Order: sequence, then C-alpha cells, then structure tokens
Amino acid sequence: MVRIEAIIRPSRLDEVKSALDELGVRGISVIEIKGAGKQKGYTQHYRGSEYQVNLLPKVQLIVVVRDEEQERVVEAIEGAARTGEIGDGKIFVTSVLEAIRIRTGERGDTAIS
Amino acid sequence: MVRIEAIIRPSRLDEVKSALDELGVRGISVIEIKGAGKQKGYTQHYRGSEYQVNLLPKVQLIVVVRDEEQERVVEAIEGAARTGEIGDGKIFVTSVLEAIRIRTGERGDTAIS
Amino acid sequence: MVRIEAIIRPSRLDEVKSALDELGVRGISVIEIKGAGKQKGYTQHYRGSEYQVNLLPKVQLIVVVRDEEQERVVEAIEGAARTGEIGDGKIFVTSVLEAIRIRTGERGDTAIS
Amino acid sequence: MKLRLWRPALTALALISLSFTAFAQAPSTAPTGPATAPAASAPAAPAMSTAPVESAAAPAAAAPAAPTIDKGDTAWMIVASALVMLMTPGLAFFYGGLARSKNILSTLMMSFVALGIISVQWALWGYSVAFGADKGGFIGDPMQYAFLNGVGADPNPSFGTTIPHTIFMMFQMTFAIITPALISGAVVERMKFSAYCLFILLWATFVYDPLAHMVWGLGFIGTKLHALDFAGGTVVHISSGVSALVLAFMLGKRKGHGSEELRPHNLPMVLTGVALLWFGWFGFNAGSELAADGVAGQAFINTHIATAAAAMSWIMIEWFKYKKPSALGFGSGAVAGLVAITPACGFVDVKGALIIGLLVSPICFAAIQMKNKLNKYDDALDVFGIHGCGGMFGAVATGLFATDKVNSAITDSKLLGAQNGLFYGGGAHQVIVQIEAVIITAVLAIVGTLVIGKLVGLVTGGLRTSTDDEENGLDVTEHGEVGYSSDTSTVPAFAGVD
Amino acid sequence: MKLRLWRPALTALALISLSFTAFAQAPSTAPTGPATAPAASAPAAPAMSTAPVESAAAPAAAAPAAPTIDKGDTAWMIVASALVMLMTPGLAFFYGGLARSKNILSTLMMSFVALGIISVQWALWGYSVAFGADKGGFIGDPMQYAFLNGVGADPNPSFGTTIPHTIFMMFQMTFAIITPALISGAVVERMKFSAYCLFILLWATFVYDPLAHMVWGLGFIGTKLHALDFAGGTVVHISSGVSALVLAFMLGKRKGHGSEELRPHNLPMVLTGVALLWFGWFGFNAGSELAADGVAGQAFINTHIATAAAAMSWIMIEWFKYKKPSALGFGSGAVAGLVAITPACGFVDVKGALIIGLLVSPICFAAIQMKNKLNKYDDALDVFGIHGCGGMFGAVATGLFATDKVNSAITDSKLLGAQNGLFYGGGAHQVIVQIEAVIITAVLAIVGTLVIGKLVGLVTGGLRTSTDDEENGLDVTEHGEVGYSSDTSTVPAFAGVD
Amino acid sequence: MKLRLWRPALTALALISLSFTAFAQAPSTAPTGPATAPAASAPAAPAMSTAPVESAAAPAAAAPAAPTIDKGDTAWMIVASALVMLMTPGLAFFYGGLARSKNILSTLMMSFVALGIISVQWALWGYSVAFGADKGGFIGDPMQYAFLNGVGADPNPSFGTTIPHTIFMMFQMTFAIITPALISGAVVERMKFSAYCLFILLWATFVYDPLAHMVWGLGFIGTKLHALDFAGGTVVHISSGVSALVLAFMLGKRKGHGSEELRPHNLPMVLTGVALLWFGWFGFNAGSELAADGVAGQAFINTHIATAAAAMSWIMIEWFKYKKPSALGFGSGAVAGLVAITPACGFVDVKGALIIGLLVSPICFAAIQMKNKLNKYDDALDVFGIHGCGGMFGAVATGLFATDKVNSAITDSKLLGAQNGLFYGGGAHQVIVQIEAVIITAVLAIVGTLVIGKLVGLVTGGLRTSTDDEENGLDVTEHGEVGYSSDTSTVPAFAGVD
Ligand SMILES: Nc1ncnc2c1ncn2[C@@H]1O[C@H](COP(=O)(O)OP(=O)(O)O)[C@@H](O)[C@H]1O
Ligand SMILES: Nc1ncnc2c1ncn2[C@@H]1O[C@H](COP(=O)(O)OP(=O)(O)O)[C@@H](O)[C@H]1O
Ligand SMILES: Nc1ncnc2c1ncn2[C@@H]1O[C@H](COP(=O)(O)OP(=O)(O)O)[C@@H](O)[C@H]1O
Repeated sequence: MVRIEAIIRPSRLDEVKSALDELGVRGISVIEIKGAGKQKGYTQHYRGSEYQVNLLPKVQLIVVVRDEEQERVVEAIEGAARTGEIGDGKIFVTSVLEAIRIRTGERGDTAIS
Repeated sequence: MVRIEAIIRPSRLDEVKSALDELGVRGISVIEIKGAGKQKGYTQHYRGSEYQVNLLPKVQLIVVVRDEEQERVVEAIEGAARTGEIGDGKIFVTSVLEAIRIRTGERGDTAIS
Repeated sequence: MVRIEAIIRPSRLDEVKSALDELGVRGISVIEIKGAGKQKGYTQHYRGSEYQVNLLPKVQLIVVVRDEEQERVVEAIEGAARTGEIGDGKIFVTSVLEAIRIRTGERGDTAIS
Repeated sequence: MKLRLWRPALTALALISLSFTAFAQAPSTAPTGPATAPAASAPAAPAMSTAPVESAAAPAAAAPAAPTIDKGDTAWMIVASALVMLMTPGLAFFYGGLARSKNILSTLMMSFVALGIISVQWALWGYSVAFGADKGGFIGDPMQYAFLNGVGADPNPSFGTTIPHTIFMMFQMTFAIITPALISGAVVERMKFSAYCLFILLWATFVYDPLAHMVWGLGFIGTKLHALDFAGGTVVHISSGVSALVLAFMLGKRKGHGSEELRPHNLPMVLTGVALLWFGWFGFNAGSELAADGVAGQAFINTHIATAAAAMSWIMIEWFKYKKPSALGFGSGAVAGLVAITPACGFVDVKGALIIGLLVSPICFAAIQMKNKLNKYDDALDVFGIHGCGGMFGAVATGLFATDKVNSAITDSKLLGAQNGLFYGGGAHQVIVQIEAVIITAVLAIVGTLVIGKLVGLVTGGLRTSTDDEENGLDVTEHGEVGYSSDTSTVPAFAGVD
Repeated sequence: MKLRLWRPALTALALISLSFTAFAQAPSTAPTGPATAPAASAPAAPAMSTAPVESAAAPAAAAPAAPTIDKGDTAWMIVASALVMLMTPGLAFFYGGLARSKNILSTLMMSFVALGIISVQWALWGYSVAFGADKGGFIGDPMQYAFLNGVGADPNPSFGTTIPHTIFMMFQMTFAIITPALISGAVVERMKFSAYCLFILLWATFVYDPLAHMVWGLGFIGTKLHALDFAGGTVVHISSGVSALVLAFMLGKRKGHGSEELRPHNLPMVLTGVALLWFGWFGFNAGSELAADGVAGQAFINTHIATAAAAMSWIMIEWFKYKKPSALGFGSGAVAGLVAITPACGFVDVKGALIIGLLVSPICFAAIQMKNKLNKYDDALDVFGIHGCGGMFGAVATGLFATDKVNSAITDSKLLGAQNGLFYGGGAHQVIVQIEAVIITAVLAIVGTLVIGKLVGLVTGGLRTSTDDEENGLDVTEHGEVGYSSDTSTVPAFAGVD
Repeated sequence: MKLRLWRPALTALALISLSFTAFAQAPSTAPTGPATAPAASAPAAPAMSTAPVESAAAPAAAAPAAPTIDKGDTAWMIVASALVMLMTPGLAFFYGGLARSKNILSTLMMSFVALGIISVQWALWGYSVAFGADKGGFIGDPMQYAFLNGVGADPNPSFGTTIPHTIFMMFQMTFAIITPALISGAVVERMKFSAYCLFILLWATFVYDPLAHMVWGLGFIGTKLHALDFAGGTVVHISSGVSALVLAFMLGKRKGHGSEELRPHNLPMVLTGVALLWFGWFGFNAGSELAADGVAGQAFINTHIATAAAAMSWIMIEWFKYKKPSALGFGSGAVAGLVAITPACGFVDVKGALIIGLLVSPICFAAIQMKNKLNKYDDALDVFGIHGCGGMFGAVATGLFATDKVNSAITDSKLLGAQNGLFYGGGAHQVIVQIEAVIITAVLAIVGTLVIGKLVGLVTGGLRTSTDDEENGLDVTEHGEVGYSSDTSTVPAFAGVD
C-alpha cells in the first residue's frame, strides 16, 4: 500500500473529493495546514509594526490506497487540484508497511477497502 | 523504527493515551483532523441552502517506536480505540529512516526512548 | 527524496524558517499539533474539577528534499530549534517514493526544486 | 420551630392542589377586574415607591391614572426592561461558552428560544395568569388581559402606577423569559430541542406564572405570608434552580460524563455573558422598584457591591485551594452574587449587601463540590448549585438583613407589612417567613417539573436525544448547523472552534 | 385601482428629477430658517406626542423652547440614541459571523466605517439636507445647519420639542449611520473598501438624506402624501434593501459562488449581533416617539412581540421543512420581525404586531428561496431578502393595521392626517398611500444607486477587488490584517478561526 | 512663561509630600462633614448644571435636598452609571483581543478583577478619600463615608444635587474601577496576577482617589487652580497612561519581544471591546453632567463626533502610509478620540470636537511609532501611546477650545471660575492652567507608581512571572485555565483558539 499525501488549495478540496469519489476512493483524511513555497505571501500591519507572512492556508489530504491504485489516484488529484497558478501544491507518495482497520482488526489491503 | 499513524475517534483519545502510557510509550503527537469513509455524514442548512458534510472530526496520533515495539503498540491502540461502530478509524505503519532528538542531537532509537 | 518531519516548539518556528531559507529550502508545510513526551504538563481547574493536561502546543514541519540535502536540512533545523530544555522536539525522516508538482505535473526531484 | 415547620409543609401541599383547581376554574369565573384590587393590592406591589399609596388613596384610579404618569419613571422603566431583555442573550453566552463547541448553538438556542416562546405566551395568557385579578391567592384571572386586551397607555392601577401599563407588562415579561431559560443550563448537550420547547411553555404557564402571581401579583405569598422578595429570589432563581435539579435527574447524565473531560469550550464567551448579565441585572434589580427613586438607587448599589464581593470571594477560595484564581471562578462568583442579592437588593443596606456577597460564593462553591462528590446527577452548568442554592441563601438572608431604614415600605402595614431582619431588630419572624416562602417555591417547582417533565416525555417520545446525536453534537443533529466553520467549505473548523 | 396606479408612477418620476434639481438650487436659495416651518411641519414630525401641537400653538417657539425641555424625555432620548448607535456594531457582528473568516474584518469594517464617515457627513451637511427648512418638499436647506450651527440646547421647534436639539440631531444621526451599513451585507467579500466608502458617502447625501427629509423632515411624502412610517420602514429598510439588490447586480457574484460552499464562519457571533440589534432596536422604534410616553410604550412592546413572533415563525418553517429549527433561522426571523414592525410599531395594537411578526418570516424565507432558485444575483447576506422584502411588507402592513385607538395622531388632521388601516375601518386608502411610498422609495433607491454606483466605479477603477484578492480574503488584501491569529507568530490560526 | 513654569513644578512637589501626610493625619482629625463644603464646593462639582448654585444658595441643603430629586436626572444617571460599568468589560475585550490567545484570560481578568477589588475598596474607604470633606485640598476625609455610611437616598449637597447620593457615589465608582484597569494594558502577558491585584488596590487608594478629590472633590486643582476636566482627562487617562508607562519600565519587556511576532489573536474581539467602550463612554462623558440637560446633550454629540473623526483620521494615516486602512486602526483611533474628547466634551462646540478628534490620531500614531523606534520599553497594548498622549492632548486642547457659549459655568466665578479657551477669546491663561494640571497629574502618577510598584514587588517577590510561565502563557500558569478548548478532551484547541 502507499500513502498519498497531497497538499492542495483549500478552494479545490471539493473538486478533489468528488474526483476521488468517482474512483471509488471513499476513505480520506484531511488536515488544514499552512504552506510556504514559490507562492508569494503578504504583509500585515498592526499599529505600525509590519509582519511578512508567507505561510498560506493549504489543505493536506491523506489517502492510503493499494499500490496498483496509486497512479489513478494521483492523476485524479492532480487533475482536480490544478489551476495552473503558482501555489497549486504537491503530492508526495510514501510506502506503507501495514494498515489496520480498528473496528474489525482487518489488516492489509482489506483494511482500506 | 516505525511511524505509527492512528486515526481514531476524538472521544477515544483518553483511553488510547493511557493504554500507551501503560506500555511506557510517553512520546506522542496528536493532530485534529477530519475524515471521510464508510461512516455517514450529516446535512446542514443555512437559510435554505443545503450542505452535505461527510468529513467528520477525527484525531490523528503519531507515534514513532522501535520496530520490535510495533505490534504491542498497534494492539494497544486497537484495543483502546475500538467501539465496533463504523468510524473507529485506521492505523497506518510506515518505516522511519532516521530519528533525531533536537535537544541532544541523539539519533536513532535513543532519540525516541 | 526524503520527507523530513520536524516537531518543534512554536516559539522556534521563525528561526527554523530563516535557517531553511538560508539553505535555499523554500518549500515547507506547517501544522500546529499537540505533543506529549518527557516535558511535564499542567493542571487545570473548572469549578473545582481538576484536569491534568500533558499535551502541549507544538509545531510540525514537513519538508521534502532530495536525499543528498537531508543532512544539511536536518542540521539546520536542529540548530535553529534547539533550546536545550526538555520539549525541544524530534525530527523524523522517511523516504518518499514519488513527488508531483500539481501545477506542472513535474515528477521527482524537479517537482520540489 | 418544630410546630412552625408544619405550616410551610401544609401551605405547600395546599398550594399545589389548589393552584391547579383554581386554574381549572379560572376561565369559567367572571373576571372581577382590577378595580377591586388596588387597596388590597397596593401592599404587594413590587413598586415600593409611594405610588401604591396614591392608588390606594384613589381606588378607582384606573381611568384618571394616565395623567399621573411620570416621564422620569417611564424613561427608566423602558430602559430597565430593555436591560433585562438583554440578560437572556447574556445568559445564552454564559451557558454557551461553558458547553462544548459541538453543542454551542443548541445551548445558545435554549436561551434564545425562550425569547420567542415566552414572549408570545406572555402576550396571549401568561401576563393574565400572573397579574390578572387574584383568584384565591394562587393565580390571576387568565382571561383578563388575554391578548393584552386592556393593557395600554394608562398605568395598571395596582402596579407601577406612574408608568404606562404596557411598560409594566413588558418589564414583567422579561422576567418570565429568562427564568425558564435559566433551567436550560442543567439539561444542555442532551435534551431534545422539541422537548425543551414544550417543557418551558408548560412550565412558564403552570409554575412561573402562578408563582409570580403568588409573590408579586397579590397572591398569598406576598399579601398573606408577607414574604419579602424584591426582585425575584424565589420566583426566578429558586424556582428555576430547583426545577433544573429535578430535570437533571429525569434526564440522566451526559454521555462521557466521568470518562471524558467536559470542559468549557470558550471562556471569553462566558465572560461576555457575565458582562451582559451584570449590566442587565441593574435593570432587573433597580428596575423592580418600578420608579427612578431612592430605593432604586439603593437596590442599584447593593446589586453592584454584592456582585463584586461575591466575585472576589469566589476567586479567593480558589486562590487558597488551588493557588489559581480563575476567570471562570470570577464569573461564577459574580453570578452567584447577583442571584443572592436579588431578593434583598431593595431591602438591605450596603453592609448587608457586602456580607451577602461574601457568603454566597462559599455556599455555592461547596454545593458544586458536593455535586462532584455525590456524582449522582449531572447539573451540567450548575444551575442548582448557583441559582438554586444562591437564591435560597439570598431569600433567607433577606430575612436577616432587611431594614426599614432603607425601605420604609417593609414594615408599613399598608404596604409590605413585613418585619425587619433578625439582625435589624425584627426578631426571627421574617427569617421563618422567608424559609416558608422558599419551601413553598421549592415544592411547587419540584411537583410542577416532575409532572410537566413526565408529560412532555410522553409527547416527544423521551426527553433525550440518541447517544449518537449526543456524540456528534446537538448543533448538527438537532439544528443542522455548526457553530464555527472553516473557509474550506466542507471542513467544519477544528475542535475548539467547531 | 388601475387609475390609481398612475399616481405612484408619476410621483416617482417627478421625484427623481425634482429632487436633484431642488438640491442643485438649494445652496443658492437663502435659508428660510425653521421659524416658518412649525405649523406646517408639526404634522410630519416623527414625534407623535402632543409636543408638535404645543409648537404649532406657538410658532415662534424656537427661543422660548428651552424651558419646555422635559428631563424624562431627555433622559430617554439620550439613551435611545446610544442604543441605536450600538445597533451598527450589532449589525457588524450579525454580518461578520455570516461571512467567511478570511473576510471577517472587511465585513466588520463596512459597518464600523459608517460610524466614522456618516457621523462626520451628518455634522457637516447631512443633518441640514434632511432636517433643514423644506425646499420644494424634496430636501432640506443644506446650509441651514451646516457644521451643526444653531443646533444647541434649545429644542428644534418642529421635532422633539421637549428635548435639546443636539439630542434630536444625534438620534437622527444614528439612523443615518446604520442605513448605508445595511447595504454592505449584499456586497461583502468582493467590494473594494475604497469604493464602498465613497459609495456610502454619496448614497447618504443623495439618497438617504433627501428621503429622510421627504418622509420625516416635512417633505412631501409625510406632509402631502401622508404616508405612515413610524421608525423607518421606507427610509431605512426599503431604501437600503433595494439599493443592496441593485449593487449586488452591479458587482456580480462572489468567486466560488455556486461551486464552493460559502458558509457562515461564526454563528455565535451572528447571535451576538442579533442580541445587540434586538436591544438597540428598542431605542430605534420606541425612541422614534421622541418622548417617554404611552405611544413609546406601545411601540416598545409591539417591537418585542413582533420580533419574538417572527423568530418563532421562521424556525417553525425550518422545523416543518427540514426537521431542524436553526439558530441562524431564529436570528434571521428576529431581524425580519424587527424590520417589519419598524414602520408600524407606534401605530398598531398587539394583535397587529403579532400578525405582522408571524407573516414576515414566511415572506422573507420565500424571497431567499426565490433568490437561490433564480440564482441570478449574489445578495450575499440577504439584505434585500430580509430588509427589502421585510420592509416593504411592514410598510404595507402599516396600512392594514394602523389604528388611532393606539395613536390618535394618525387621523388627527393637524398631526399626521392619515387614515386608519384597512382592517381598522380606514378603507383601502392608507394601503394605497403606503404602496405609493414604497414605490417612490424603491425608485429613488434604484436610480440613486445606479448613478452613484457607476460614478464610484469610474473613480475607483471598478467596484470590485481582483479575484486573487478575493481568494486570499479581503482582510489581508484590503486591510492588511487577519481576524484571528495563532500564537505561532507566522502561522495565522487555522480555518474557522482565520 | 519661564516664571510660570515654576508653579507647576513646585505645586507638584508640594502635592506629593502633602497628600501623604494629609492622608496620614486624616483618620485622627474629626470629620467636619459636608455641610461646611457646599458654598466652596459648588465651583468644583462635576455637575455643571445649575444644581450647585441652588445648593450654594442654601448651604444647609443636605436635609431638605431629598425633595429636590429630579426623576429625569435620576433615570439618566442610573443608566449612565450602568453604561460606565459596562466599559470595564469592554476594555477587557479590547485588550483581550490584542493579547495572544495563551494570555487571553489573564488579560481579561486584569480588567474584570478591578470590578471586584475597586468596588469593595470604594465602598469601604475609596469614596470617602475622593469625595469626603476636603482635607487641605489634597484628599477627602477617609472616615466620613467609610462603609458608605451616610450615603443614602438624599442627594449629596455638593454634587449631583438632583439625584440620590447613592447614584452619584455609584457613578463615581465606575470611574474608579476602569482607571486602574486601563493600566493593565501595559503589563499584560508577564505581570503576576497577585502583584497586579495588590498594585491596583494601593494605586486606587493613593493615586486615583486623591487625584479625583483634587480635581472633582473640591481639592485644589479644581477649586484653586481652576483647571477644566469635564469627564476625566487628567484623573482617568493621564494618570493611568503615565502610570502604565512607568510600570512597563519597571517590568521590562515581554519574552520574545523583538524576536517573536506578538500579534493580536482576535481582532473581532477587539472591535467588540471598541463597541462597548464607545457605547459606555456616552454615560462616562454625558453622564458627567450629572443631569439630563443641554450640556449633557452637547457632551453627548461632541463625544460621538470626535470619536468618529478620530477613527477616520487614524485609518486615513494608514491608508496613505500602507494603502491599507485597518480594523485595528479604526478601533485605536476611536478609543483615542474618546480619550481626547473626555476632558473637553462639556466645554467645547462641535467644531472644537471635530478638530480634537482629527488631531488626536496623528499624535497617538506618532507616539506609538516613536515607541517602536526607541524600542526602550514594552507598553504592550499602548496605554501610554493612546490614553497617556491622547489624554494630555485632550487636556491641553480643552484650554484651546473651551467656550462659555456652550457651558456658561466655565467662566462663572461662582461655578468653575475658569477662562475661555485660547481660540475663544480667553487668552493663553487656561492653556497654561491645563498644562499645569497635566504636569501635576503626571508627577503624582510617576511618583505614586514608582513607590507602590517597588513596595508591591517586595511583597510578592517580584512583579513578574517566570519566563517559563510566560512561554506557556499566564492563563494556564496563573489561572489554571485555557481560554478556548477543544472537544477532544485532553487537547486544548489549536493556536489562535487556545
Ligand atoms: N519541499 C516541500 N516540502 C513540503 N511541502 C512543500 C514543499 N514544496 C511546496 N510545498 C507545499 O506546497 C505548497 C505550494 O507550493 P508552491 O511552491 O508555493 O507552489 P507550486 O507547488 O505551484 O510550485 C506550499 O505552500 C507548501 O505547503
Ligand atoms: N484509505 C484511507 N486513507 C486515509 N484515511 C482513511 C482511509 N480510510 C479511512 N480513513 C480514515 O478513517 C476514518 C474512519 O474510517 P471509516 O471507513 O469511516 O470507518 P471504519 O474505519 O470503521 O471502516 C475516516 O474518517 C478517515 O479519517
Ligand atoms: N516517539 C514519539 N513519537 C512521536 N512524537 C514524539 C515522540 N517523542 C516525542 N515526540 C514529540 O516531541 C515533543 C517533545 O518531546 P519531549 O520528550 O517532551 O522533549 P524532548 O524531545 O526534548 O525529549 C513531544 O511533545 C511530542 O510532540
């Protein structure tokens, strides 16, 4: 199994979710994060003191899928999350040694089906 | 070392923590996330416009332990987090190349002991 | 590529970010988490009922870099995040199978450059 | 004393049975109209000003009352009514901040909806039941002011004789609204919204309105027993506090009570509530004089000073016990002080107010500790601990500190016809009277709540939501909303904000 | 009826052309001073009390007016003005909680800045345009009270003749402030702050001030048409609601409208706003009597009861439709009720108020459903749906339920010279008059907003921010701040709080 | 001018020494009672109404004063007192939102606890020290009204002669409460709660109460120097602003000051505070007239207009400097405007108020810029920058714009015996007097704060918490709570909400 970690724009989450739905991927975990990268940030002022903020709101998606699904899932996310503007985000794939469904104790692929 | 990532019900966090304590596992990191899966969500209405929300509050636990501890830790979490109802969550295990304790610069297993 | 996950004190985030900047590492993701470990927590009282809280605010940094950069990045984080007091945090390194830049579809090292 | 104790017990029982029968008959009996009331009524009028005397002097004052309107009193009473209205939202935030974020809206709604339900109920029949012509000392004629017929610009001949009747009615309405809302603190996070709405409608009709009549509306507690309650210790706080306790028992504990930690999700919101309550309570207490005069001034400063003293004494307890004086403690103490001074504010001097304030906090704090020890019921936000116990203490303390030096009406037989307090040369008499009033109120609240609670349970198929709904939070399951949302459309905000 | 309908249409057109010409001339013509006004003016004075009669009796009352100051009225009107001032922050929170967190500050600022801009505008010329000596029935002499010259301790001989002129001016100012702020609800999350500021400055000058003059300032709507508007149904709610709709069309929809879900980020904040609005509205409505008297009392209770009824009727609709009565629904209903009762509060009895309250919610709810169906414009926070539609209903309903039993001034030819409502024996006349007033107001608002909107767009290079700014949120892009910040210095707090 | 400057210096020194000795003697000297005061006192009475004249006309007015109570004035002053009370919670939210979330409760508590401590102190001795019979021009007889003995329904013969004494006392109490709370803004996030509590108790007793006496309580600043301070520019804002600066120096900077970014955690909460302050300030300023009359009306509109002008002028500065007018800027400007108009509100006309409002923002903005440049002290929430500097400007500006056209009492030798402002034909005299008053106040505040600060430090083992506590946040370490909690029991909510 692989753990697909996608960092996307908050505004694209809906599209990405439905794209995954179509693939039949129901199980996902979502985390709201802040990200810095090429995308430029903005300046804030509080009573004259200036703050440079280059960490911008992003959403991190975690989806664990069977190895063979990796490509289709990655492409689905890519397609749904892309705007073409700087700041679209990244997808990172790592391998998973084991997965367990807590409710049943099932392990391996069946745990995430 | 392995990185054990457990997604559980918020209401089970206390039990899981004490279960880990008993194993002598003190070091953990906790993140509040939202998750979608088999568990059904709910509908919201705002002045008549309807929203389907199937992302539900979950808690993600990150525990990095020595390889040999993996099984015991996983079982401890499983036991403490299980309610038997849909939505209990998942545990994912990935392997860790290196761990560093920032305070001392210690590396490897000693960093997490 | 490797995924460097650093758990640090919130108050050190600025230093760590600038340290990474100097290395030319611009892309990072930041998550606010709670952590338990050796660092002792505190007690809260609400109308006489007492709560022990040992989960303390931490910041989790995720940086994915090319393998050869791992050491320099880890050291930079270590240096910037260390106070010498219990609670400085940990750095965990895991290997990344694949990275994709959503905007361009670039893969591998170029995706994170 | 032993002998004495029979009286309250008997009166109490008598009361229950009678009040219902009396109500049953009411519609059939022809309204006698208020014109007959004044002379008798004046004494019980919450207005301690000289106004009632005038009206007593001119029993048929109803018609020619208009010219006697005082614009200063009118200005004050419009504002006072507005201030008390604001207390209900204040209560909503006080309670809301103490709840968990997944129940923030349901907790707020339990107070806000009282503004909706009771306002209408009061206009339709509530006001009549409370302030209509006396029926056997227990309720007012429910028909007399139905739909507020006859409530106009001319003053009510018996109450607030220097302000338009409309404003007196409105002032009393705001009391009728907040009292059932107070109960909600005990049942939040698990009671069905439908059951709650039905409950407060019935409770207001069969418990609050009759009680308001008995104490303020020329009923027997005011006119026969001569118990003192300046602004609602018995009528408002004891009745709601005791009913809250009963309802907490009927509902059972919240899921996770004991296992999970149920902490306030937003203490700044709690302090927002405290601020609005404190502010609005000036209208509640000083406004109960129904005039802008010296007694109002005394009630005003007593209210503030007792509240400040109680807030300090609560954090002092925490300081000694935990070395940590808390914001929640300050707020809890302030509310306890406001509760305790309510029945006494227009009758005691500053020293009395100070002592009442200093003592109420230890009492309420102990009551809450006791609750935690016993661990038999889940009075979620300590309505009984603070309003019930604080109210009882305040009612009794009124019998200790009342003095006609501050308010001559107390011992004026043509007005309140009561005695000075134990510490002010009046002997034990008034203390015992106050205790009796407390017991009568408690009994009425207990019986009323039990009966109404059971009834409502039958209608709504249980008072309580499913445990699933409880786990997901009532905001989403009962109201279809979340309190705090993320900008990421499908991701409601994180805990602590959702 | 057919024939009838020509009148409003014509009047409307006449109005537009004239009002501007009239204004153009204004400065050149020498101020005639208020002394000439009283007799004529009295009728239109918002003060329905007997005051105007006095001033009519003594046309040259200006100088000797001072001694006639009533301290009770003065006390009430200072407080009433303060209460209405508080409504604008209340509105800010009502709107702010409905916006997304990345726009919370820009939404709040759109209301708060009105407190800044309009207060100054009112002092410099606004008050004169509205309440200066009548110029052809459309505007007041813009010079007369410029810089508030001549606005002092002595009462205005025509309005509020028992209170200092300063206080009457201040009371009216608070109305002038909140009205443009109401518009902001339709344009939040995308309108340039600079464009907004310029827009409300011009709109206040060319739409609100003349309209206030026409209805309350001895202009033709009040004195010739004899339309009834006790506290601002036409002047405040219809004008702002209609203008909001027009501006929403001119701006276009928000980015993500339809695709993303645009949910309220903080409903407890919305309820904070509702609480402050409800509280402040007592000053708005009961204060419009300009005296602490019986009519004020009636306006006071009507306001409260209609609001409660509307809040209940809104959640009842939700209850039947979705099985989920919501907190937002309660708040929306309450505001709708406050809006609808505004023009009627001092003219109708409690039954009228109850009916108005119960009916306004279904109407506004339907209007919002319609908006969602049509999906042609993005009235973000439903200003038209609630204030526009609720205001129109209220204005017409005033023609149905007005009764001189409650307020004798209605049919007194020396005072308002209007008719009783359709259901109170006055026939259809007043309903038609009310409809005409609604149409005139709507036409003025539409034309005024179109012209001013275009103009402002030219000056500020478009009314709308860049889509990038919209995505990042206006707080950061327009104001350089974030509403909620994390303690981790560089990490603004998480969604739901940032 | 040179020669002139000796006076303030000398007076100042004299003052310090004397005030303490005077206080030392006080208890031993027999209270002379107020009966001797009236004639002399009238001039300094904050009540600029004709009331003092009456009391002067009848020196022994104490007893027969009761009948002279005016219900309109009484209604207004009860409300005004309630409004000022609400300012302290308002200040709590204003400051709380500016703090970091880990210190939200400790910041709120620093204001709320003043409601507890000072209310009791005022009742026990504070009121006597401020308004007891004059002792050598520096303090009032501390015994005279101890425990508020003799403070009842009859008016104080010297102050507020048309309202019950209780209400005058309460009104003044609310000023005594908020003043020390203002200081907290400079010391938040690092001062021990215990040290803070002790500090404000002593500061109120030895700095505020004597100062209030000197300016308003028939002390020398009012009766001999004839300085003008309508509602507390010197007594409230300069004294607290200067003391805040001194205390900030004594405490040192916050951990992370300079390195970490210390941003406001909740700006909507800041605006909530601004709204409550603005609203309550109407009671503060217009209430200082102690009557519902024309001067109150003038103070009312001046307060509002200056505030609006200051808010606009602050965001204009930001607009030009950063292209980003901010919500925090609007709020800061509004508060600066409220501060600056406070001493002037009952003495100047609308033009004066407008100018004062427009000018105070640049001054405060510059002061804060200066602070950031100097970087020598950490006045965390800019108490000195806004209240100190704004207050000084306002006090001096009063000497520029005061005019007896607005308030005849100014130049009436039997009343205030002061001069018109420089721009209103009074010459430089009053400006210099105002400057002297500012200097005297500043000196007293500096010396008093230094002495008390050192003393408290000794008692509480340092004024400051440990750096560890500072890092973890004072909410948890000093109060044992967190402001915002997650529903996941052991996980306090995320930053920005915890
Ligand atoms: N090397 C990296 N490691 C972790 N997260 C990254 C990395 N590079 C980018 N990110 C995340 O992806 C987001 C978008 O990256 P950015 O460079 O701004 O735009 P783009 O991905 O279009 O080049 C960043 O805000 C950050 O959250
Ligand atoms: N494939 C997956 N990848 C990542 N997270 C998942 C996956 N499947 C489930 N989850 C997480 O586990 C939670 C529970 O899963 P769910 O299917 O609802 O119940 P159960 O685990 O009992 O079958 C989800 O809310 C989601 O957060
Ligand atoms: N084994 C672990 N797995 C995951 N997170 C850990 C682990 N050990 C520590 N942490 C994280 O590191 C933080 C600091 O660890 P702690 O033991 O308190 O101090 P130190 O790292 O200086 O020994 C913890 O709060 C927790 O968030």
